[in-house]
Amino acid sequence: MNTLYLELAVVLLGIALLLADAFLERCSKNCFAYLGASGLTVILLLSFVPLHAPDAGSADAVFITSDFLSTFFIRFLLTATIVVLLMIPGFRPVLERFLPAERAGGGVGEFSILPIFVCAGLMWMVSAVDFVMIFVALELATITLYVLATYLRQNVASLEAGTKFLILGALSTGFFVYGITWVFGVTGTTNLITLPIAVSQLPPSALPPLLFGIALILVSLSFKIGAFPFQFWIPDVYQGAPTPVTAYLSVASKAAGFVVLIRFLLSLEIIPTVAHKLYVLVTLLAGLTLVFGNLSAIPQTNMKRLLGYSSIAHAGYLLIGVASLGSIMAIPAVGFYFAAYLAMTLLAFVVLMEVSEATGGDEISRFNGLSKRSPLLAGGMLLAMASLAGIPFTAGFIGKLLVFEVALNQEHFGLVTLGIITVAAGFYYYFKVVRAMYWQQPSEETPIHVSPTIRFLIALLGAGILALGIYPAPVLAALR
Amino acid sequence: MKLILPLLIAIPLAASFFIIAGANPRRTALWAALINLLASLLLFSRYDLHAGGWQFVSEWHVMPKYGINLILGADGLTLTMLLLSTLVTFAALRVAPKIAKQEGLYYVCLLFISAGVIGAFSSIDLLFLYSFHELALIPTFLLIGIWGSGDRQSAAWKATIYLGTGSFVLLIGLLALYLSIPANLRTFDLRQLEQLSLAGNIHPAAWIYLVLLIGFGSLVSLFPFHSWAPPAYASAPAPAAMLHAGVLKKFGLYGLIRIALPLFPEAMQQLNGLLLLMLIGNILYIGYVTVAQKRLDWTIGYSSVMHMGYIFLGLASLNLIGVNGASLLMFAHGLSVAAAFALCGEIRQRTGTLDYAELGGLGKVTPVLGLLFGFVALASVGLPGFANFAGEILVLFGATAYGPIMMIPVVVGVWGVVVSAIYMLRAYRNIFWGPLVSRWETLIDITPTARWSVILLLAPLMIAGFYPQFILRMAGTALHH
Amino acid sequence: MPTLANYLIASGLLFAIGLGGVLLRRSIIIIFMSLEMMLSAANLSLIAFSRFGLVSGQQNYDPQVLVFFIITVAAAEVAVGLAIIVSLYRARRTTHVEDLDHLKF
Amino acid sequence: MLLSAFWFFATLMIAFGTCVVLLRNPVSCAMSLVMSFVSLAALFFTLDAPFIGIIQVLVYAGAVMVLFLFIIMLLDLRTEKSRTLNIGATAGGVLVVAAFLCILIRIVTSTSAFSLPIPPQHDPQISDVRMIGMTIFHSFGLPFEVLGVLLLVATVGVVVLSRKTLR
Amino acid sequence: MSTVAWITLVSPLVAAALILLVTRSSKPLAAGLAILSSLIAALGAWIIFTRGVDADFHGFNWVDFGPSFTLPFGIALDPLSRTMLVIVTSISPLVFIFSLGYMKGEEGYCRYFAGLALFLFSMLGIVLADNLVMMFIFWELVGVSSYILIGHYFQKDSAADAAKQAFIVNRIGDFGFMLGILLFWIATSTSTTAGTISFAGLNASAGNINPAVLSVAVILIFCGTVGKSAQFPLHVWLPNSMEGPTPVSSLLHAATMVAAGVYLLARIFPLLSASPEAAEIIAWTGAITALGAGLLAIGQDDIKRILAYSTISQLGYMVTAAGLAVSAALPMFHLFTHAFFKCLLFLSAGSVILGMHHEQDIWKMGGLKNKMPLTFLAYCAGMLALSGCPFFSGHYSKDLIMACAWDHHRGVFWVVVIAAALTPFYMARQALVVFFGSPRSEAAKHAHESPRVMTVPLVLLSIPAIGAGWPFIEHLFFHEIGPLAEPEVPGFVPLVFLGAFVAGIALALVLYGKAVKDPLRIPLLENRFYIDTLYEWIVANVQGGFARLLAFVDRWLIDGVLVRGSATIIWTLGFALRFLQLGNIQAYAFFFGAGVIALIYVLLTVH
Repeated sequence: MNTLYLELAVVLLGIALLLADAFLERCSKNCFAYLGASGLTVILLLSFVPLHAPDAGSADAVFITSDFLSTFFIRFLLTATIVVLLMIPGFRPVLERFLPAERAGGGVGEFSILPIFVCAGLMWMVSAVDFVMIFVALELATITLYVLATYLRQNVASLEAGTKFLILGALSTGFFVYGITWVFGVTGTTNLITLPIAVSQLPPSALPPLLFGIALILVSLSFKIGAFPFQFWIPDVYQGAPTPVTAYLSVASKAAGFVVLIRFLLSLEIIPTVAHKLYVLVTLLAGLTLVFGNLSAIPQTNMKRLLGYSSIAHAGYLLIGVASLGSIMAIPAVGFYFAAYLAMTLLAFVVLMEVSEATGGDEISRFNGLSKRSPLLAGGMLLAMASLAGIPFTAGFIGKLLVFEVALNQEHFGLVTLGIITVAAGFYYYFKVVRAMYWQQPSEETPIHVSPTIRFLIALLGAGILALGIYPAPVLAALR
Repeated sequence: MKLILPLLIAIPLAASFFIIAGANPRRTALWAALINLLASLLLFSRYDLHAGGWQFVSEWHVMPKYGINLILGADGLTLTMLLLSTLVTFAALRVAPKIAKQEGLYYVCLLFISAGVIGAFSSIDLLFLYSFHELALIPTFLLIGIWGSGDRQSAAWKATIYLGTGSFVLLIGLLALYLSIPANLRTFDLRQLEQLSLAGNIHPAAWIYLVLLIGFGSLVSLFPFHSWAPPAYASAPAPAAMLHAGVLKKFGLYGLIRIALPLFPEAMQQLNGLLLLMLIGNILYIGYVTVAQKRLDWTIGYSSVMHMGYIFLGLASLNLIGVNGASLLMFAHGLSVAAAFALCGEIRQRTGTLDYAELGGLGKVTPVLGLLFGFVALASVGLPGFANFAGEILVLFGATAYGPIMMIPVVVGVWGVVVSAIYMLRAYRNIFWGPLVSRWETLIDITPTARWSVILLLAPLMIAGFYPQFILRMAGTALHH
Repeated sequence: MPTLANYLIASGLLFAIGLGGVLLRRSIIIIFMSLEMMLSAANLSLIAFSRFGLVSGQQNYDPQVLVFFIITVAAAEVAVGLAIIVSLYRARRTTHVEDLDHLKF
Repeated sequence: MLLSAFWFFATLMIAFGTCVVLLRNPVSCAMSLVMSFVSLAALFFTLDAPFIGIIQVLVYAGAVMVLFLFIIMLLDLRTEKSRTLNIGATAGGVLVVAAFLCILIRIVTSTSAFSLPIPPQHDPQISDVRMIGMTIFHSFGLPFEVLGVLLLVATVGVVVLSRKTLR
Repeated sequence: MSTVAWITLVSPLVAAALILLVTRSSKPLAAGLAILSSLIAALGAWIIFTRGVDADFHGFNWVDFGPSFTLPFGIALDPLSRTMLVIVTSISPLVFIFSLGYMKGEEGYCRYFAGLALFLFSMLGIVLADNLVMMFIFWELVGVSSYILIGHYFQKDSAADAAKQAFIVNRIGDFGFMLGILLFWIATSTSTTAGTISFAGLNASAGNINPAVLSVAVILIFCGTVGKSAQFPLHVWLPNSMEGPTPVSSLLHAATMVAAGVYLLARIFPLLSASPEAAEIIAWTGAITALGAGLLAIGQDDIKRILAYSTISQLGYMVTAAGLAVSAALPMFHLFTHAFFKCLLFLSAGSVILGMHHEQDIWKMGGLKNKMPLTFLAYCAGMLALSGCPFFSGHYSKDLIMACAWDHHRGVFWVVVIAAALTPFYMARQALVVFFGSPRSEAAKHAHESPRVMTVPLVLLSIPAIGAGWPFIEHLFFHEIGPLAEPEVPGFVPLVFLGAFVAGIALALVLYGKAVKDPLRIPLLENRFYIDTLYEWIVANVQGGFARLLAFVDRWLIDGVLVRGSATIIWTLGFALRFLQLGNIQAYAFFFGAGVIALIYVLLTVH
């Protein structure tokens, strides 16, 4: 099946739901989340029929490819979106607290529909091989995310997050466009497939402007994936944005950014002069990101912010994998790490959402004695934290294992050493949450009621973490 | 038969699942431990000594492309350690006191630790050897943090982060080892690794051995990577301390025997000097630090660190005598230190303090406790009749056989025996001898439950002490190179 | 005749000015304007490149289309951005960046 | 002739651009941005890209800037409160901009290929609006569709964000 | 024969185990078992002795790694072990029986008898061991059982400390012993064959060990003797061990524990005689001990401590005898005689103490000869034997040692002679003060003779105490062990010895004949040459200080600086880093721009 049909289906689903939201006044607003989720599930199932790129003759073939990378990440994005959509009904009380609209649940509809469009954008992005396509897809996703991040417009934090996201995002877009311009100007193409050929024919004198362009493109990609020093938006936006949006940001858009980065690096790999410089740069970024993300997570007291820093930290680990693209195992490693990252991060966010709803805050101290109030939530969080910290038999461990294997394989001993320190730091700040949940006494004993959907999500993601940790072979098989 | 090994791991996990599902924690846990004990005894008796080598092997493919598979199997050494694990687990669960808060979680944690060590000892695949050991990390964190005593929080933090980091270093070492194999032969399977190194196909660099040594060393509290152990043991609840000091700690040594000895012969030769320095630190330095301790739990904690020195001495002697002595000593020390912590817990329950200054003369009111503790103390000072003595003397002979370099370590080792006598007898004299302090006049003697679980630990210790061959001929099967 | 270098430097200046605006001005609206300036600067150099990089004198229209897209995207971005700014103003009665420092450290 | 046109409009563009950054009053900022964009459009004309020039004027100088002005009026933003300007921040900003420019100029000047004159252009009689249309609908169909979705979502977003809420 | 030997060895262990496990409640049963086992042992010993076969019964391999390394467990029967066996087993039953009376009504009755049985077992093990490691094992067991027995009254601080001290001091001796074993093992091992630790093998290979190594090894082994036989400088524990019940002291001092050291020397006699340097050192150690202990005995007032020091001094004689390297029989002969009279002395002292209701200060006694005649007579027999009165057993053995000393080593001879003069002096002092004169306390006035169960052993023991030295007995027990011919010495040597005896007695009569309180008080002696004080100081300050220092280092340097320090550094870094996160958009934009510059710069510059 032509891979484009998947994106098309997603968009159509979105539009249909929009219309329904506009015209079906009476139907409950939660149903959009469920409809969207189920629709996406169908599409996810569809994605398992063998996909192929648009046939070479057609104009689309220039923009879109279909390889194991795109296929894997399309499924990845669909899964992430489904989970986030299923989170939304649980988030509804917050929405209604901050959006007192004329009619009940006003805004809930759009809130559960817009992610579908983001998903479409990101899907296009992961299968795009032309900067024009990448640009428009990226903007589709980003602009929608601006809206979602600012969604709670009565809420100061959400507004501030949205504004910061908007301005810094626009800034990086500017650099992105300028970078594309220069690369085009020097090579005469914006296409990742023809790019290496064009570059290989360049005279050496044309190298500096090309590198200038590449640097600017890397800047905006680093912004997307949150690599130091372009990670500054992440903690603030994550803390301010509505929890499902934060979850979505940290998983989906980061993944898309990484895919583009990988495609870009791979396309330039055959030109040794450039490739070498790029890998040095990426190694540098990886080290800085690792250190910043892990170390500055240590003193955090706000759970959402902590997860923000941890997502920076994991970007660092992923960058280690990207820096080792020389090894054939690198892409499977990164891909698997993302699969693991999806499960554990989303699980953490689901639990966080429930807890902050029950206790009315995001601070770690709100988790005190959670094990007594709701063993399920505590267990879920424990599992997520264990996986994030990289304890064996959880997905996170296999992820780290593969990443460090390729790193050693490429002899990035510096990065590995940093890895040891940062992992130690990771134990500290992830176990801070465990301590809160199990050591501390709860402020109130009343048990927390957990809705069936959330129970389902926790079970699903927890099972995912364990399954990936104990029997990772299938996912790895999908990545070759 | 071959199904028993996976069962050994599965039973505790299943039990903890039932406990979470709401079964009576203590009873379920005890039954699981008992079944495990019997099963491991069965295996121990069924092992075919003449055939030797790995037996009861069973495999599941997990990541065949990476050469990572779950392979369970056992040889004599494994079975010895399994016996140790199940014995200590059962005893630990039995001495566990009545838990007020979250009893289920308490037993689940203990069962997880047990399952972890059993898995670690019985898996032939290095990655699973590592992974199973890590199962114990979070339970330890919770056990010390929730039910610990004294300065439990900082102790739990230190132990957890230290062990986590140490084992991560270890993981890096294992990966490096894995990558040092030619790409077409890569595997984590110990059996194949040994064959490869015998065939001379792999020559891992010495630095990998160093990384592994540091990784394993920090799990075994090899000087100077020991500072997590004493506080953790001092503040951990008795069962946790028993499992951790008695069994879990032996994992690092087990790993070194399994990996370093066969795969790094040259490296071990080259870096032996370093190892000797470290273990002298363990014996002499830690020995005297122990002498300065003023509380029983700290004394035992430090002493368990000190005795690791002898086991390392056995490893460093790189010959049959020494390594056999080391494995015997692993078994012996596991039992004796477990018993020590059990009694430590009993005393703490009764008096609420372990400070020498406050205790005294308990021998009058709690004679049986005193008698048992006397046995334990004498065992840990290496008295003939206990396996510890046999192990130590073998280690010393082995070290002597290694050559003149060993002169200093051997002298230190023999002197260490005197030092351990100094602190253990001091502990015994201060707690059980001397005039009875009036506030302890109403103490009740040790309960039959605890008594019999300590005896359960001491009996094999003395059997192996009177007839060490009973362990040696099993453990020896692992060490034919 | 003006050379490509002239155009590039001109656009570069514009881009730099835009960046300067982002870095120096405090009113979010004006920062936003500066961002638009940066985008246009990119457009200029893109067109310049395409005009100067002619292959056998054939005008290549791809860059122009790209510029067209960029402008469209920019417009959309402006629309959303201004909406955000408006709701920010509604809630906070300010459009100054210094006032947005609740989330930090 | 072309050269003088370039210099004239380029100077104009830069000058007004600078005004945007320097002037205090938002309205005048907006106005000078309009001027700067108009001169930019003129530069497009000098590059034989009339269509883009026109779009630039219509969309940017026209619609977008009107939107800006409209918002400025709506929020009736007075001149920026003259706060004590933060020396460090300003210096840093200037420094970054300067560094960026230096690098850029060094690259541009050091590359010989950039100093060539404009190559002649054949058969300009085909109107380039038509050509652009062809290009868009023949080869850039897919991005164009995506753009459509983008606009739709943007609309919805704006509606959602600025929807009236009960107090 | 081997079964007999094994039964002899194991029966006490069985008894101990049974007492410990089964009969903790019933006192008579416990005592009965212990005594029974000791009698069985005695019976076995005499059977073995009378059969007089030399044999080495291999029991089982305690550790077995094939030819490369085995630690066997076996029994060696030879003249030496047979004689020693007889001594040990004939004395212990008497002590056991005596304890029946002495311990009546004491608490820990069963524990006491279990300890005795274990003690006997370990001693028998030492005697019968056929290799060094096995001997070391039982050596340690002797140590621990003495620990249990000395610490019998563990509620008393003094007793507890004494037991601890005894164990640890012995351990210090064993430190050398163990090293000696290892050294012998490695010295005898060649590239082809593994080393040996069996006495037979070692004594055979005495010739082909490098002399230097040999003497070092022998000295190291001798450290064991120094510890067990309480030679200077490790003698301090023996007097303190008097804290244990008196029968224990008698067992300790007569036949068992302290004798073990001398027995060890006799065992390795061929090695010892093969290395003159070692022998020299040993001889001097013994001589000094003999003299010093003799002097100290004068300064003591505690009836048992006096005897303790006399024991030390006599052990000095034996060690000297060994060091003279004439024959293994020489030290054994004195050990033999000494065993009986010293046991007798202690038992009678015990009976005195019981009669005095556990009063041990001799200056509180006096005039007991009428009140406890039997005890008095027994005591006299023992005392005369000890002080070397002609026709008493002690005379013969000592005389022999003197002669050999003159023959081999004049220096040692004179030292020993002085010691020989001291012995009668302090013994007579004790006898006069305790039994003659007038009672010096209420207890002394109402003292009474002890019950049968105690006096009978006294009487029985006094017979060997007197006669054990007579030539035919000597011949019976010692001719097999080694040549014991009186060397040719000038006529005056025996006279010197006799003179020393007379002088001692006379001086004692003069000084203590009518003394009411001690006429000569010598602080140096009363404070035991301040050696104990010195040791206490060392333990408290040197070792303790060292330990405290290391503990401090561990706490603050290793844990504090290295571990916590690095953790703190990381934490602080994190704490500092997060302040980059200013929360201000323009700051972020600035970092962003800076990042852009840096990125471009890196990309353009790296090669």
